[in-house]
Amino acid sequence: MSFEPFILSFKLALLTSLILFCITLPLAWYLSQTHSRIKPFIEALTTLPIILPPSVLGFYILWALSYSSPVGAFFEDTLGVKLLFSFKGLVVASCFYSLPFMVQPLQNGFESLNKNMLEASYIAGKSRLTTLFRVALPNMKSALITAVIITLAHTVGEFGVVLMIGGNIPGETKVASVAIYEMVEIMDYSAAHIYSAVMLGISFAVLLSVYIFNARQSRRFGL
Amino acid sequence: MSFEPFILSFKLALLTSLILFCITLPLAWYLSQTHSRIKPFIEALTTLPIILPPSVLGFYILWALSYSSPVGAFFEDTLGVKLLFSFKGLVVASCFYSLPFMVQPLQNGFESLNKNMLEASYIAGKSRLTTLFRVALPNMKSALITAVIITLAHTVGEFGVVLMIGGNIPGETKVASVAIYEMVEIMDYSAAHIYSAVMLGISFAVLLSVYIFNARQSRRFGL
Amino acid sequence: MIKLNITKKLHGANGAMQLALNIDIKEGEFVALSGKSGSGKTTLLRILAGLEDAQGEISVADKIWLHADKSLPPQEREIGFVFQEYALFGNMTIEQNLLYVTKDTKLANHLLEITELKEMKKRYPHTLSGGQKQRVSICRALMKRPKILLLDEPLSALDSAMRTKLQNELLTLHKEFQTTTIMVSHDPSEIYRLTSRVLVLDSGKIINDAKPTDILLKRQGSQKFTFQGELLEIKKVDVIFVAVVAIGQQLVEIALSNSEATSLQIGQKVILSTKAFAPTLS
Amino acid sequence: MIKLNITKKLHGANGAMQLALNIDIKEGEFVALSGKSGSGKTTLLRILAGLEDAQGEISVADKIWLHADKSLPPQEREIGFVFQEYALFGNMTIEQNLLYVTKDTKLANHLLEITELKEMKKRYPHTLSGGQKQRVSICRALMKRPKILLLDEPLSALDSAMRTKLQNELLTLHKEFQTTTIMVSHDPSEIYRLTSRVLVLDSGKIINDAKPTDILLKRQGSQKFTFQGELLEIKKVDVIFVAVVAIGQQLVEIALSNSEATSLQIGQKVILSTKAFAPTLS
Amino acid sequence: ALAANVSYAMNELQTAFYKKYPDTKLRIVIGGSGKLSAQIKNGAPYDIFMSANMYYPEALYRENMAITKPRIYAQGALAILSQRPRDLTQGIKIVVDTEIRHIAMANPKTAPYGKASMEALKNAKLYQKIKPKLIFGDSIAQTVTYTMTAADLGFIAKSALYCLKMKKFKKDKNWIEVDANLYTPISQGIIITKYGSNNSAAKKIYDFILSKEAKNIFKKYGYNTP
Ligand SMILES: Nc1ncnc2c1ncn2[C@@H]1O[C@H](COP(=O)(O)OP(=O)(O)OP(=O)(O)O)[C@@H](O)[C@H]1O
Ligand SMILES: Nc1ncnc2c1ncn2[C@@H]1O[C@H](COP(=O)(O)OP(=O)(O)OP(=O)(O)O)[C@@H](O)[C@H]1O
Ligand SMILES: [Mg+2]
Ligand SMILES: [Mg+2]
Repeated sequence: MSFEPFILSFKLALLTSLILFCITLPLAWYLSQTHSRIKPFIEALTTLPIILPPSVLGFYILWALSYSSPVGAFFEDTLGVKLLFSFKGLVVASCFYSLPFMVQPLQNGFESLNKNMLEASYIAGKSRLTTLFRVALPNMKSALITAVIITLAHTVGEFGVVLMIGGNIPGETKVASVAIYEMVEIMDYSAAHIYSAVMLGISFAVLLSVYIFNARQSRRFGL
Repeated sequence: MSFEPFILSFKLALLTSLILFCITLPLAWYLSQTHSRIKPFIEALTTLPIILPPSVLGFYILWALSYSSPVGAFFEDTLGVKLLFSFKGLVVASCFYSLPFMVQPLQNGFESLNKNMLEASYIAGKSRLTTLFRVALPNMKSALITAVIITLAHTVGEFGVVLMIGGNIPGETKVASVAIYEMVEIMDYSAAHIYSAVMLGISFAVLLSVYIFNARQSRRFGL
Repeated sequence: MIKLNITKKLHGANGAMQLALNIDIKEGEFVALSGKSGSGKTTLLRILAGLEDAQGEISVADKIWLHADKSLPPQEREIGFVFQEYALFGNMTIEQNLLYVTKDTKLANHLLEITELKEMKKRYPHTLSGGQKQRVSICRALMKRPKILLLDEPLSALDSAMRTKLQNELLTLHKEFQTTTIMVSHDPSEIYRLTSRVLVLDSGKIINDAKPTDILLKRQGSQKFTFQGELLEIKKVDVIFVAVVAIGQQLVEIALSNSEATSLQIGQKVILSTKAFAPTLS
Repeated sequence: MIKLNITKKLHGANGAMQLALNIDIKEGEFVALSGKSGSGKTTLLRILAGLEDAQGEISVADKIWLHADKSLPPQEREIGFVFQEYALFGNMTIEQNLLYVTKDTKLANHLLEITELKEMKKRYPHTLSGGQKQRVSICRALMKRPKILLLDEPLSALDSAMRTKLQNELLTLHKEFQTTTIMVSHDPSEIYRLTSRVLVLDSGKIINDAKPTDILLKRQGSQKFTFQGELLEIKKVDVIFVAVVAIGQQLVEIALSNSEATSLQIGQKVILSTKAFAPTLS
Repeated sequence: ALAANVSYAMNELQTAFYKKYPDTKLRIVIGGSGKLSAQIKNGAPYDIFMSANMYYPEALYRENMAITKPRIYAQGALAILSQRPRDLTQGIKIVVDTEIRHIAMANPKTAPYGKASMEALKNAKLYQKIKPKLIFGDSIAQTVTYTMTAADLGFIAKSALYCLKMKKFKKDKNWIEVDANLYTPISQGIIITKYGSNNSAAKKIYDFILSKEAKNIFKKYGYNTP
């Protein structure tokens, strides 16, 4: 049994969550604070990536990123990054389709914050950025955990898009979900069971520790 | 072009969201109110359904629901319901794999409610149930919307599990996502484009109206 | 009517603190709960309301509310509660907040009238000022015509006119329905005006349980008038010194001799006394 | 120093209400803001702090804080703000709440000492009582040694001992740092003790702008003592009637004649006057 | 239930079948052979299973899920496709061309066409040289997609070239057949499932697919027939 697919999977999930977190943080923050008329449009747009079936979405991403499209050409010629059939491409695609799972809980969390608390931070002379990191985020731990956990889990489990634009290259784009899928396809059920069990085991351990940590934390704050 | 797959898709998504909402409401409520030691275990468990790739999950569900398993036998012999390769089965499976998307935002929403407000309702002589529906839920609209929207969207977009246990039977289990997937598989790209566009169009319209409605609502409450 | 004998561990201002109370309250009594900030007043009310657990026993009339591990749920304790932090239902208008408790439009209108909220009954709590929220919270607690009314600093955010008005209203309601009322308050005149008994808490224990008059009355009728006050200012007016003394919410100016003027310090608590001949009321 | 000329539309108690204020406040002044609940006090403070927008202009010293559409962000207005609803940072201990504002451990310890919170500085806001939260909120606002201090009923949830203590503290700090302070308060003696000017708001307009003495002082120095009070009770003691009158937070008992006893009604506002010979302070 | 690659020919097969049996209605379910066989194992309501290989039907037969021994109804042929016109007359050797950076083929583990492609490369002794260029599609359809978008060259089913979309591609410029000697023929098997055992229509279809008439149609779509 090879651990490579698992490592790839978790690397992908972690990277995706991290990047997505950085990207969506300002977006979710903006959405939670604005009353602009375009807010519903942006909200609807950010939900769209999960409407299409993953493999179909993968199909379109494949098109968009291939050299014949301007996006793909730009990445390859200007930035020198080849996205298709590479780990980098997987990260980009994962970020795209996991977007709603990160944005929505974060926005929710921001919206349920006590507004006076944020204002108190501004009055203390702290910038929006400081307020975001030192006041807003620490006071919405459970929203934060939901956002990250759902994104992580969904990225680990997703395989439609990954399979499509990754090309199933061992060590590069053959993540655990794709590996297990392949085993089921060739009816190598016993291997599939083992891999699934390992996957579930590791994930359960990770999830459990996060949730236990969270429970401790909220007890500390006297919630 | 046939609208049947779309109608099936939205029927499936609506039913799934509705059932899931009813099931997870008490669960999320319990999780948000308890400080029990088993809380992190339940939380971790409810997240697991999205860890496995959908088609693999589908494979296991296929097993579990087939006549050779006790679950499947029970449903068929005792309840007289055949779950595999039928719309009912799709609903059951969808509920299972969309579980985390409903539980987590709901739990979050409950946790960010003002505790005194709930207590005020108890003191007013209202039962937990009344409080849940008349005080808790209406005060966490955005969490509610997130839960329902993400579940709806994810169910509409999902095809791995659906394909596996539904068997792609026209009019019964051939939902839009499966239909589009099939078109891509047989390289009928123009049909795939049209179906995708319709799918995105309808979904965008639905999402947009929900978000606009939500924006109106929060303006009404003076938030 | 209310028999309460409970203990509970709290984090006090100086480390662990034991709330240990043994109180009997008669039916229809209006009890004031006073004491330093953090002494356990809110906690006591919450325990009475069934919102917080505690060791010990509570029985009300002939019903047992708390005994060993059995605790009557808040829903079945016929109480009204005004929270220190209002806790209004954000999804309901002011009117709906009241009607949620009991579908009694007449009573709701009556209460809203008294609290001068009638014109704004269709508004949502988020757009209210602090004092307006507090008034809604009081109205809501009264909607159930509760047997026992628990008030946690119910008038703290109100101006004195509104405060007086609501005090009278509370008194009227109290008399009308024979509600047993427990009110947290820091204002002695409010305590005197409303209540028939004061419990003073300190660090979770009752350090004083008396009639308001015993605690507040400074001088029994006498030929000599004596007031406690605070020296606020000494001004020189022409050649004489004038002291400004605050007595309650009123100020008095008193001519001082030179020596007095130099011996007194601003901020000092002073006793103002005068031989009074035939004080008259009018 | 502060020049403010603003208007803002609000939902008042009786429908739409226009907040329209034109105020000049001198540097180092201690201004009291008073007025009925819902008259716009909190809104005024929030506009000053830059938390709410308004039409008009605000300039402070020689800096423009608000002009047309340009508004200086709250971060750059050197203010301290005590919120009516505390608004503490839930993720930080009491101490961290203070140090978040300025990393000045000495000042933090000093403030926590004064407010009797020092022993509990490692605790989180969720476990605090109402009054404790309010004190933390005051400390936090003072941590920046702000040029302008905005206090929204900062002492409403405190017992009178703590209240007096903090009043003195606020006064000391005010004098020490020459802070310009605006405080919402409903308590006349507090207003008199602390402030040099009172603004009374009603329905968004200033209806009174005067010295506290002008508003509060009932009688200028006189040979005749006069107090306003409230008649609480008429008791029969042996053969004479005794009236209990509340003056401020003190009670006085006065012997009444039979005819007086029948003509007076309980709850009535009364004037108590007496010829005083040589009142003395001690 | 039938494998995706047969779907192109299926339209015409269907028309021909309806001509013969106007009263029998066909319901067609398309999917990956692996998935379909897993479903059949668990009682899917498919009467007939037309797989893309012999492996799945044989496995089903072994497990008594099929009532007929798997029979070959067509043999797929392998083709090389390039989106841009190239000189393809050199045959499979084109894969070593330095201009070619990515070569798409179906996953040799899961797809029969992938297995054949791999065999062909190995037999031509080219595999080691071009190993890093390979990208693997999940199915033949995905491989075609890769070929059309991101890869320079792809090993696909010849039958895929007969669908409408692909008519624009020219033999020798865009595609060529891979020398049939380089790989074992891709035999596609058909069975009647246990579910279809009592369905008389199933037998009709089964016979029709194996008939001479159907064979001609398969030939037209680039298959070989036994
Ligand atoms: N967000 C809001 N939107 C509209 N109107 C509001 C909003 N907040 C407050 N108001 C209204 O503006 C008026 C002034 O409110 P403000 O909070 O300034 O009163 P206040 O003087 O501080 O009263 P209190 O002493 O009760 O705290 C009130 O009538 C209130 O209902
Ligand atoms: N959830 C809690 N967990 C532990 N200790 C608490 C909790 N809530 C309050 N306390 C502590 O218990 C003590 C009593 O609190 P309580 O709220 O009853 O005070 P209080 O008398 O109402 O004070 P105030 O007049 O300031 O409202 C305080 O020292 C407080 O810090
Ligand atoms: Mg309290
Ligand atoms: Mg206010």
